[in-house]
Amino acid sequence: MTPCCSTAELLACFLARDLNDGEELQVGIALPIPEAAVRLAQLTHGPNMELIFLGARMNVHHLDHLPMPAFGWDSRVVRWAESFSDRGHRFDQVKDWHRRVFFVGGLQVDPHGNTNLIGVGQDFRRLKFRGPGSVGTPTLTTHVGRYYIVLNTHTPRIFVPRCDFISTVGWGNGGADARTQLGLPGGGPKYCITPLCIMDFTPEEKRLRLVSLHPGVTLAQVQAQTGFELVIPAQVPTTAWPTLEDLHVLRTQVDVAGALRG
Amino acid sequence: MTPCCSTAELLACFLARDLNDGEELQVGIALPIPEAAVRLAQLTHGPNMELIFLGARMNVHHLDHLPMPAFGWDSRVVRWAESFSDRGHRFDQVKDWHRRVFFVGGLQVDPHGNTNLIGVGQDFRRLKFRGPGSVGTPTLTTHVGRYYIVLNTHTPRIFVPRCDFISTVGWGNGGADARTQLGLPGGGPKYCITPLCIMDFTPEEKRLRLVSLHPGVTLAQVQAQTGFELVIPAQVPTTAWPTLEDLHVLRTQVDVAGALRG
Amino acid sequence: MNTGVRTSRLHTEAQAVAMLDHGMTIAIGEPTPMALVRQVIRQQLRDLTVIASGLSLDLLIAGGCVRKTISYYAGGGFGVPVAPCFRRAAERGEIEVWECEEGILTSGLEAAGKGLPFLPWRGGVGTSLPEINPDLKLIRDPINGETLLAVPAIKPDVALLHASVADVYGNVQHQGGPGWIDLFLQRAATHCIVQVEKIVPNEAIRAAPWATTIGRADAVVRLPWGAHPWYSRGWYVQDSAFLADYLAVATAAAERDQPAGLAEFLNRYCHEPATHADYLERVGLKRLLALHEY
Amino acid sequence: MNTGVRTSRLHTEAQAVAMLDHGMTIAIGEPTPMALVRQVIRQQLRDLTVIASGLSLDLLIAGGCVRKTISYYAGGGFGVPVAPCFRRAAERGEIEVWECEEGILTSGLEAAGKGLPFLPWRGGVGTSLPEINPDLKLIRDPINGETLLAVPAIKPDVALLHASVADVYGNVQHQGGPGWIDLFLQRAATHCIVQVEKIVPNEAIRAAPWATTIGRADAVVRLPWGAHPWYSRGWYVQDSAFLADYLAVATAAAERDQPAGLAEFLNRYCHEPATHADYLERVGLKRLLALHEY
Repeated sequence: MTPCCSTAELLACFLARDLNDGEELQVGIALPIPEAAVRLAQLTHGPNMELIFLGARMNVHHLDHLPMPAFGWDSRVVRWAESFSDRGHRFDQVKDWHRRVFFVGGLQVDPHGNTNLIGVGQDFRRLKFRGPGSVGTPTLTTHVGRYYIVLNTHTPRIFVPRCDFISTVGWGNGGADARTQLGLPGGGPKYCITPLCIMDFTPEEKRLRLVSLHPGVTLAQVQAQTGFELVIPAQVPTTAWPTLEDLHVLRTQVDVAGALRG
Repeated sequence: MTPCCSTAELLACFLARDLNDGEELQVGIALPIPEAAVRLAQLTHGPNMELIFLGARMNVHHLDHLPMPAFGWDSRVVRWAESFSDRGHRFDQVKDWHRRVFFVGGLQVDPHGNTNLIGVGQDFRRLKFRGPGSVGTPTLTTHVGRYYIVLNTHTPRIFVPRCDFISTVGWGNGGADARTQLGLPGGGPKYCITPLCIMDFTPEEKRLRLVSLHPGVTLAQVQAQTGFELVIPAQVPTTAWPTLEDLHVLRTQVDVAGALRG
Repeated sequence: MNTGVRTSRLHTEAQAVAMLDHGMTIAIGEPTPMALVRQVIRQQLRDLTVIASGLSLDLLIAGGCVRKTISYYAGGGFGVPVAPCFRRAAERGEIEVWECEEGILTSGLEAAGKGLPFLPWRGGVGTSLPEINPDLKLIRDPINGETLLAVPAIKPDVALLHASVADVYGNVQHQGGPGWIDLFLQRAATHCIVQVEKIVPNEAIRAAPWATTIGRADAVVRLPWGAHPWYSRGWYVQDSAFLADYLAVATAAAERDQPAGLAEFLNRYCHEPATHADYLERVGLKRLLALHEY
Repeated sequence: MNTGVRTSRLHTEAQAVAMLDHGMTIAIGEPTPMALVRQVIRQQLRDLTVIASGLSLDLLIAGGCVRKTISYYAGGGFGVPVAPCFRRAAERGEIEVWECEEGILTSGLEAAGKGLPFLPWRGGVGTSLPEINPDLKLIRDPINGETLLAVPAIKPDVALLHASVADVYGNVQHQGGPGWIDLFLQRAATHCIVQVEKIVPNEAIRAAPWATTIGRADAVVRLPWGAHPWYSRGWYVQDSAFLADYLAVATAAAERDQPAGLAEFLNRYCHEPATHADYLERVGLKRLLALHEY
């Protein structure tokens, strides 16, 4: 059976269907899957969603095609916005971020969903790999209602028992009260998605747990590519294909150039 | 001898001549003498002065008449400005206020130039006279390079040995290091001007000291109207009349309606 | 493929103020949203904590709505140094006064917006403010050991604001700049209601997104001349004669125990008009047109 | 009666950057004031502490100007996850990295602007940031006892910014909104130098005072296309091919020990052109015109 779409498209459609009308969806740079997902979500079921790119907040639900240059940093994004938060006040209303959704990548992810954008190595002054830095992810993930960990690869170098450095607190040392213990008001990471599978967190321990395998991926493959023991439920379904309708909107109104198909 | 001008005009011209080119001059509401003074100063010797009224910062040196409605609160003031600081950031650059000059009134003034806008009485919950409140004077006088205490009357009820409440710290309990002890970076009050006289502060103790008596006012009169002992220097001159030139500019370009003459 | 309809946030003044309840903390912006203030009085809300100044504060106290004020300035204007009803109520202990000043107030509001329990501030160190307001704590800063005030977060339940224009989705633009405290209030408050002179199309907002001052008001209310008797920048100037009339009756009530004039004023302008349009009819169109700013 | 002449703050790029000195803390805004950055490299300033990101940071490191970075993001763009020269210098310990993130950075800048030794911030609690940056102290707040970071004031000596227009007196207006960090930098810095696409008459500023984003820059420099190869909002888009060229030579130098291309790039675009106009001639007018934003 020929796959009906690419894995990136599959994930974009999965994310889009997990987003709710009325939410604020903030996407940083270099995250094409979430960027497509939020546009798709607004077009299919989000007339009250607000998309936030580079500080520009927009609602372009009424347009047949989103007038944004796709999947990259473009200063023109503010022209299609309704407001531009960057009047020197980007962080002065974080108390309202409980209705905001965010997406993070990472150089490393640990079993409790803590992530690392700082670097790899034991000595901070002589890193083996110097990462780009945390951007605004510590502040955003502290406050947003929920966030998604989105990774472009799934390897044991990324999924490690312990991050060398933590730039984003997921569930800390584990436990449903891990974040309240730290005084972090946001809801924490909900899903971790990779080219192989979708994962969430167990309700009590807040350990990374397999939710579904993408079509063609085996459990053994995921386990071999994960540097710690994943929680595996009794039933592991295959990640559902997108609806033809979602895929149609994705390809004809969001990712017209086919960046996610490549 | 007929006086050449009113006391209010005398004081406006005195203040104007104490202001230096390049300074930022912020005047709050209900202070007509400083309001006239800063306009006069800019016209006579302040091409680089910046006038700040109600958050609007202007330099109208190049205009023959200042296009501001005189001596009151008027929302149109922003229209003649060059910038409007009230974008939600009025206090986010106080570190640069060392080049700013400010003016305060008061219900009470003590021998060290501390002033009170809160109220008169011993019990804060049952004040004999409830004042208007501090506005922004505590913050402004903490940081500005210097300020002037400007009073419309000179009586023992205003000049008291001890303020019932302090809303603005002048020289605290006295001494040249009183402000640095408190960690207040601004330069403190320079002059206190009233309808009777001009006063400053002694360099060591920072006690209120007579500088000059307005024409026709006697030393005994000032002492009788002051509720504590003023420092009286050996020589007390008469406050100098304004120059004819300053008075001409004041009357023909600043206070055309004659508000200060009444 | 457009599914669903974007929700309008346009409400009448009665619908908007119905979000409020007795005992809430209500913040009033500048320029003053007087039509919403009158609606609060009309709905006879009680025991409010109010962040306000000048006429709006005084009128709310006169209307019997206020238990506590977060107070930095209560001048009366026009040669009246202190707002009369505020002064009387404060002197008699009928209202609680949480004494502060502008920098302390904005620090507390910023703390709320930032989800922080406090922010430090220097203005006020050495004054009586921490003595008469024990919520302001003197602290030593953890870096240099300097003495500062710790200002606790100030969290209004609702901010009532006035602006020039908005679209029906809550995108607000202040022409000529927002008032000095409006954006602090909006960021700190749980909810935000904005009255505007004019509702504009969404396209007009998107023509200048960088001019949007509030991106998502919970409710917008179309109330032309809604700031009367105060000004609305770029639209009309203040009605000084009307303000002087209020001050005369308020001073008579507060200082000379002659409450009839003030009661008549409140009836005529707050209680009897069923809507803002009814209020405007009482003021009179010719009077309103004469206030045009140009 | 006009006495004296108001002082112009208009300077050439060389005059403006002459205000800088070795060892200073320099903050670079976004959109990026690349012409001023190139001037810093041309003047061979050394041992700078820089607050910057992306290309401007990488180029300053490549130019040998940097001792320390106050760093929240150093992505390379175009599929290069980390700016190459930053990455190499950091991994080798050739530069000191004061690790932070956007909310911590803005808190430190706000503290400086407010004349405070610190501001508290929550983002970063629970992360490694306070371990790898001991200047960030964990504190218990004096109101509720919550754990927060105390961020010390970050005080740049000079902020270098790019904007659309200014008058000669230092009144700056950003068309299409200022960059996210520019106003934080301006308020925190001791001095502020702004390069602009166009100098406009003072009358044009006074036609819309509420649009003024910086009221008193210490110096303004007229540098059309001054953000090249980055964008200038409303004027031109980024020159992606040029950026890719830089990344190719920087990556070769940093990761494959092939420094010739980068040295040639620095000579061609930073050291050899005596002025910004000379730089623009090297880039070529046709190339610049093709970047027009519309």
